[in-house]
Amino acid sequence: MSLSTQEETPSVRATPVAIGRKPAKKINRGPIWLKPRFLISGTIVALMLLMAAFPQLFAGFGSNPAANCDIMRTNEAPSAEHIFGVDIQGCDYYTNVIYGARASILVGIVVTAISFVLSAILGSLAGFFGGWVDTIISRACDMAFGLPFILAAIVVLQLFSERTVWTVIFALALFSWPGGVRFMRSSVMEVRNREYVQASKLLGASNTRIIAKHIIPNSLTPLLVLQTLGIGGVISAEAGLTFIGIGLTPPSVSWGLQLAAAREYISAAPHLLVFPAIFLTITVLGFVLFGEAMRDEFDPKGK
Amino acid sequence: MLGYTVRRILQMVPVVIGATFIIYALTFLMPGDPVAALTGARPLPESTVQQIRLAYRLDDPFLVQYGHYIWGLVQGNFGIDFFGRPVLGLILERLPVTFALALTAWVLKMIIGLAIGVYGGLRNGQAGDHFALVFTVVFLGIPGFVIALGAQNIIGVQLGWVDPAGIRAGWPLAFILPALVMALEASAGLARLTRTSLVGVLRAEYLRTARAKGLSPSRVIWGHALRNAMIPVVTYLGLSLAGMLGGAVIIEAIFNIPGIGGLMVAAINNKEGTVVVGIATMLVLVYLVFNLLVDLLYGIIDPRVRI
Amino acid sequence: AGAEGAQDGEKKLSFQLTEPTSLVPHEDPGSQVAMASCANLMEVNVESQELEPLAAKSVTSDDATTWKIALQDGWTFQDGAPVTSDSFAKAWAKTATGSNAWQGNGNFASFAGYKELNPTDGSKPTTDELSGVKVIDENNFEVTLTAPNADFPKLLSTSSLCPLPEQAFSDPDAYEKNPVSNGPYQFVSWDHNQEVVLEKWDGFKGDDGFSGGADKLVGQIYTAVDAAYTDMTAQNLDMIRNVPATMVSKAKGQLGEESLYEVKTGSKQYTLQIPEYVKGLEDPDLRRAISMSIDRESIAASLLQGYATGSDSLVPPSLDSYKEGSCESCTFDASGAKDMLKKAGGFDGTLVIEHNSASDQQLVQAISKQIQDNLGIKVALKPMLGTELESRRNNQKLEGAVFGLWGWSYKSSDQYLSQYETGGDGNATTGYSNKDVDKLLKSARGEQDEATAAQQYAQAETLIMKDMPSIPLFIPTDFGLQSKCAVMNDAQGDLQFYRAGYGC
Amino acid sequence: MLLRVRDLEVEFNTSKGVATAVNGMDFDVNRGQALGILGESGSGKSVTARAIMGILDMPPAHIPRGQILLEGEDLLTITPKRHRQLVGSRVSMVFQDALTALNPVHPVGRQIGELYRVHRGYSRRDARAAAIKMMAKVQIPAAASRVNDYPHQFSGGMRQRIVIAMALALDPVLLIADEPTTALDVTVQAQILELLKEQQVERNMGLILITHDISVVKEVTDQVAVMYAGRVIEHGPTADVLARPGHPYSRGLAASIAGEELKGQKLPAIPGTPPDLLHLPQGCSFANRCSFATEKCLQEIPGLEQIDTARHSACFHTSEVMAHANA
Amino acid sequence: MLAPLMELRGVKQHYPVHRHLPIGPRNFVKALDGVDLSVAPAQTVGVIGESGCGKSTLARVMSGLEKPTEGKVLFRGEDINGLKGDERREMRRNIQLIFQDPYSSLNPRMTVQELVGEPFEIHPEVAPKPGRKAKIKELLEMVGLNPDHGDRYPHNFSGGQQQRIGIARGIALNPQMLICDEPVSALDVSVRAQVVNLLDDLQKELGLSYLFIAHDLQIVRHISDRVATMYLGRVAELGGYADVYDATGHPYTRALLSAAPELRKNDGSDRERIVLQGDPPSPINPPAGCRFHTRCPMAQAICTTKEPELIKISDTHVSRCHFALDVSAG
Ligand SMILES: Nc1ncnc2c1ncn2[C@@H]1O[C@H](COP(=O)(O)OP(=O)(O)OP(=O)(O)O)[C@@H](O)[C@H]1O
Ligand SMILES: Nc1ncnc2c1ncn2[C@@H]1O[C@H](COP(=O)(O)OP(=O)(O)OP(=O)(O)O)[C@@H](O)[C@H]1O
Ligand SMILES: [Mg+2]
Ligand SMILES: [Mg+2]
Repeated sequence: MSLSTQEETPSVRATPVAIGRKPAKKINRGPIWLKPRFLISGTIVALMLLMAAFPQLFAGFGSNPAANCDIMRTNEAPSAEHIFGVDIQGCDYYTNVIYGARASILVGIVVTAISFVLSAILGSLAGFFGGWVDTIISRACDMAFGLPFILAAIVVLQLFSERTVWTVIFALALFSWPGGVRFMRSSVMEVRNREYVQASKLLGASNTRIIAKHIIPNSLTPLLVLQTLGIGGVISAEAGLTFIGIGLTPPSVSWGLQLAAAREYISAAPHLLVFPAIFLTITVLGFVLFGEAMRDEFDPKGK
Repeated sequence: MLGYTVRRILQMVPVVIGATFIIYALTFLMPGDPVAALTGARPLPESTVQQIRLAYRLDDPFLVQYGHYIWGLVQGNFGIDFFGRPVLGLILERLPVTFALALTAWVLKMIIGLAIGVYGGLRNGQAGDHFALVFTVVFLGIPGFVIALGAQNIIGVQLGWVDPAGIRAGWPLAFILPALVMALEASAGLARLTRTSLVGVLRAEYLRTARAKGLSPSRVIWGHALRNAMIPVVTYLGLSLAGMLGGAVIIEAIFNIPGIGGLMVAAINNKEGTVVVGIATMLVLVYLVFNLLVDLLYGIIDPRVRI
Repeated sequence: AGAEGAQDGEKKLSFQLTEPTSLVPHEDPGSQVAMASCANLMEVNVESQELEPLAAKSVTSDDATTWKIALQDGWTFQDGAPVTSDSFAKAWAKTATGSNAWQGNGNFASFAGYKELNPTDGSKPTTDELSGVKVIDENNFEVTLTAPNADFPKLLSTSSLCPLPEQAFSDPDAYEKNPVSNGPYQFVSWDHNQEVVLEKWDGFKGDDGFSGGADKLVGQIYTAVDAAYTDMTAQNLDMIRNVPATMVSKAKGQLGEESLYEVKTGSKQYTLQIPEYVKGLEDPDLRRAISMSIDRESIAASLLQGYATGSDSLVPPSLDSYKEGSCESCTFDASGAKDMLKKAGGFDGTLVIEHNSASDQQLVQAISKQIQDNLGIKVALKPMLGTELESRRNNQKLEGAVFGLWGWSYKSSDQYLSQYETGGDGNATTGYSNKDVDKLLKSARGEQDEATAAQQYAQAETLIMKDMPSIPLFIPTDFGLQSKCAVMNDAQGDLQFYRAGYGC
Repeated sequence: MLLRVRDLEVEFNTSKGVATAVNGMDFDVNRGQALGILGESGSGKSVTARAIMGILDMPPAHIPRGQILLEGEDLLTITPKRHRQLVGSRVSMVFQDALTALNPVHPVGRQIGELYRVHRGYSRRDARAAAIKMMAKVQIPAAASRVNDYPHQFSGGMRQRIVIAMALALDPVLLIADEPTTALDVTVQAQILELLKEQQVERNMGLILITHDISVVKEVTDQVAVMYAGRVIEHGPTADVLARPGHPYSRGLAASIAGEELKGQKLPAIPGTPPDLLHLPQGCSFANRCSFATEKCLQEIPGLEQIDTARHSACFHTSEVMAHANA
Repeated sequence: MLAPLMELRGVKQHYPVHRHLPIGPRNFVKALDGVDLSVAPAQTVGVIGESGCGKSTLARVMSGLEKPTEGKVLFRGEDINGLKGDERREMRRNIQLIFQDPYSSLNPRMTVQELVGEPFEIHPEVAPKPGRKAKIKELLEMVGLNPDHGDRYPHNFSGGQQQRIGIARGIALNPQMLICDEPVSALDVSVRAQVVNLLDDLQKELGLSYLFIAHDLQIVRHISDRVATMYLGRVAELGGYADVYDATGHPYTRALLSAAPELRKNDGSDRERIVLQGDPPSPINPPAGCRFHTRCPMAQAICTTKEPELIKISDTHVSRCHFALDVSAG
């Protein structure tokens, strides 16, 4: 065997290697916030959050959605004056739909936050300590898993006659944690056995320090990402519960309530269904996409 | 395997007791008087109320009531409702309907979700993948009842392809539409999971081996990738069937399907503790059994798992 | 189903039904199946719209306390067993026995001997017979009431007072599964949660006015009226009743004008009752102010789509005792209401309105909004489950006004006004007590002359109205929906499916 | 010439930019010859092997230029169908980690037999019989009874034997072994190397043995190519190259073996770390770790030049390096 | 011989095998099954053996991460598992462990500075807050890292550099005993030498003792004063490095050494290759008699029945083989 002749060997490159490359082939993915999916979903989420926090900014008829009503104009179709039409009570529907964002988003975010905190705490305890702590928490998870989410929420909601946003949050949060706990638990168990945790133990670090410095920071991000993905689902669940009449009750304003009320007017006043449905869908979509984008970015397992 | 099964069954006992306890406590705490529901607008005479309260131990302390309930349950007795009908009978009357619905939805979901997931996974990062994502997420985003109402009106009423409500047409005709709605809503998660799993498997070393053996792409995918990609999916699928049993409430209401969900809601509205707890117990049992079956199945499709 | 049925040459009608708890009328008296299958002693003849004897040859009394009942000769149950006095006496005794927990129980409260069957201390009754019912022979028996009640024949038309054949007592379980009665339709099958099938019984001896036109009736079971409506638009259902106003206008567009059946006799009324025991709302002027602040006409025209009228009396206009405008403060007058509020010394608490969360949300919201806007007082809604509302009513735990829809079981002023009689039916809710009213109502009830009775009822109403324990709101127009083949009929305001004619 | 690789370049699109994993790779293998490819982690050894087998994930990988000639056919330009005919039968590969290289859910017999079924159209039964024969050939005890076992039921050494059986099943002319013993214990490592060498001689195959273990190369191969940062920097007869390295990197590698004579002294180490493939330096990629480096090395990339009858080196200072070694 | 710094006496570590039901006999993985070993101050003891023979378990037990099921781990004559309070902290400071995989032994969310500073946060008495920055800097320089890179994260470093970070953490508290569980196995050949040299330097400078576990027999020979061979949870042979490598007294060690081509002289003439057949038996049910007899090329009848004692070959050299002296003699 002989190796190639001089001509065939790679020529000496006088130019820096990087320059000869065709830039077209370069897939520069850039920072995460520049990616289209992230950008779109982020904008939706930000807009909806703003709407939930300061509906006055968007609403057409001042700060009270129940002002400017005329019962005689009930269910009027959209017009220049009322761009989303008029609702059953004769109030401006646009204002109402804008105000509906608050309940939905509040429920979505608070329930997710509660379940996040619960999952983080219970999951860490179960994963870190194992033994009977783990057994108890795992069995509790089984219980909460075994009870169908919607049915359990219905039972809880029926404890309250007047159901405000907080009642709904309570009911949804009560059974929304087991998934997160399991996730956190396995992720903590994984981190717990990593060598850097043992290394820290060897240095004589206390359990508190190990949990706070090593376990939590390394297992929380995946959970956070998972939970972001869940916000959309919670918003949807609230609307569904309200729709079958066991979610929010008036005088709360929410998209679920609006949709529930609109059901009887599907053909007579379709705008009642269409507008909150669009808002709800876009919001859920926004949060789900946002969660997906986050997951793709931060969760190595999802890749 | 036997030891494993026995251990798992033993583990179920506290879960069932705990779950029924929670539900029992919740129904006990619910405001309102169960007897009131029985009587309608005109109140029953005090004496009759008294008789009923006595017959159903409504005045006993909570724990005593619960103890009686569990004791009955151990003997296979789910109790009777306020109209004297055995609760187990009521549940068994409805459970097959919900089961048919959930199973149909589950199968449809499996077809849709797996197809989209596999498609997306194979087109990882390309346009097709994004399309698959958008498709599933849109159905995830639109609340189920909106899809349900739309489908009912368009396919059921305007096109008249299937009955829009009720199950007179029997299985599968009467179940297809509601099941499809449920399936569309639920297929997003499955599609995502399948996609992720498949993408992971496609990167696995043994697929390189398969390709290095000169196998055709289709053989690589069908023969080597999919079975491995299905391993995590099976768990999810199994548990989601149990979940669908309880999650069909809204769909059942819209399509007038006399399933367990409707019974549960009615029972809750009437504060019929025995029925509510009976259903919850049943569903928890179904969930646990499915959970076990899935884990046993897991051991079959993944030879590495020893149980 | 209707259209298809016609092609087979079979006169079949389907109707909306909720899953019955039982097919035995005494256990589930509201069931349309029970009504179709049982021939009561008295029934409303839909042709004459009058209450006439059906299974009874005659029902008479001198003092309105002791009633003599003679049965038709030769009537039998659908299985051929004769209908005898015992068929009634035993059925009634069983229903009146509290420990059986049959829903029809309450209808026997006015019978002598009822107390013995329903001991309040929880002990077992010492007898199983209702002493107020005396069997004289096969075809004659006598009922004694604890107080005179001229409405007794009307009570006889309710399902709880149906007869039961011997089998119902000897083998109750079998009877539950396959009930046999004496009415125009007989039971064929019950596919749980799906449908109940009834068939016309050839042996029924009553007039056409007591029966219907269909050979076969199918009660299709729905959990919600929406689903039933959807099914109707898909031509799978012939009849729906208790149609909400919104659905009426929807149906008008989708199913056509001819699908609507308007019940001529208004038998229901929306009210806002203000229990006497609620603190802060005792002042009749305050109540009047509230009443005046509600623009009934606007709400009726808009929310209720015109399918209701404002109410100005404690009884609906279809009753003889009705006097137009007996409620003076039932007309909308925003400024008058304010003045009235001032007269009452203002109101600085919160007016709580409790209502059933399952229904009428929009209506209550509109009302509360008007009170709030027109009086400038705070109004809070308190929606809750039916069971909870019921127990709050019965246990006098209400915290404010209660919004409700009241209807009669048979056409009588007593059905509306006894709520205001001390210890009367429904009085737990209002807690209203007025000796003069009690006296008037008692005497009216015992009065067999209808005109006199009506007058006394009217007097009582005037007295009650002074204290405004209840704010009359609307008389809704009751609608049924019917397919091309169904020709609906009502009996004094009660829409009963089996009375429908077959029109194809 | 069995295999001739010319000017092969492989790039990866990564989130941070384009990484050049293989950068102008040239080498040849003849029948009956064992070529060792030596180089440190990340130098592009596996990528080269995968490029030959056509099992790179594209994307993110792509091959902007180069030729891979197997018995005269360019594997980069032939039809996929032809490629599949060659790969697995004419040229095959043994992977580093046998546990991950075997499909966990299929019995090993089936995985071996699949080759016969796909390439030779054997019936199920014949394929099984052939698989058992092959398993016996690589010294799996009681092969017939283990043919239905799953990969995880075998020990590491046996798994690697199975992978080898799979690679040898169709009598390839060229076998590429990518670090076949790195995951194994020393005792088992010896068994596997023995087996490979024996089979290579018996079948007169070409063998490419990829490793970063000099002693393995020494043991098994007759030619060696030393890679650094994506290119071959030295090439020649194994004993010769290791005894008298012509490139400072090979020299460093050869010296870093802790020979007995060094006991109590410092081990000769190569200072520094390999370059970032995303930002290869302008000149010689080894220059920043090289004690011979001059200004020229920082500016220009040295080509692979002939330094002896059968030896090539890519260094401007080869003669100095060799002189140093001799001293 | 000096008084040992650390000593293992009859150490056993048995892990229970998971069972589904609490019935029937319990099984144990006998990862360590009676190990005696001592390490003198400033001495390096190398440990070699096949995968699964219990080397890592030994490291964990010795470092105090795990409490042995039986036997004692003595540090300066005291059982480390009996220590409490300050004594325990003191022991913790003095015994450190370096892991095989440099990356996974560093918390990816901490900067190098934080990582190297963590020991001081736990033991502030070693480096009080004021001077800590300088101390960290000094440590980084000592292990050959650029102190200016202190704010970088582990993934910004190469494997060799990561292992240096690990070593910096290990020596931060001035320990007396450093246990290295395959510290160079994951590193490239060219980097291996760097790390080995570093460890060597540190020993000279700080007077550390090492327990050095590795697969690379050459490196073990290079760095060790004494070498132990382990087989199935037991020490098979123990002696000075030259004893073990050149006057091997156990057939297993012989097989190990012969399997490593790098130990042979270039002409390949000095050692005949012994290829061991089969795999090591399960540590749950080790074979009766001599544990190695199932694979031993020299096994005799006695080996299947009688477990050999540690046989003294020379003052510094013992072997657990009935024929140790014969083997050693060649
Ligand atoms: N899929 C990929 N995406 C991006 N870069 C890759 C990919 N596969 C390999 N590389 C890069 O290509 C370079 C060469 O990798 P390769 O696997 O050939 O190294 P190697 O020499 O085999 O190393 P080792 O001895 O560790 O196996 C590495 O720097 C690696 O980061
Ligand atoms: N926590 C544990 N529980 C159960 N068994 C264990 C545990 N840790 C180790 N083992 C078992 O103990 C035996 C020895 O393991 P150990 O990790 O000490 O081996 P090793 O010699 O370090 O191997 P390697 O060279 O592969 O690192 C193995 O069979 C292992 O499976
Ligand atoms: Mg490699
Ligand atoms: Mg180890």
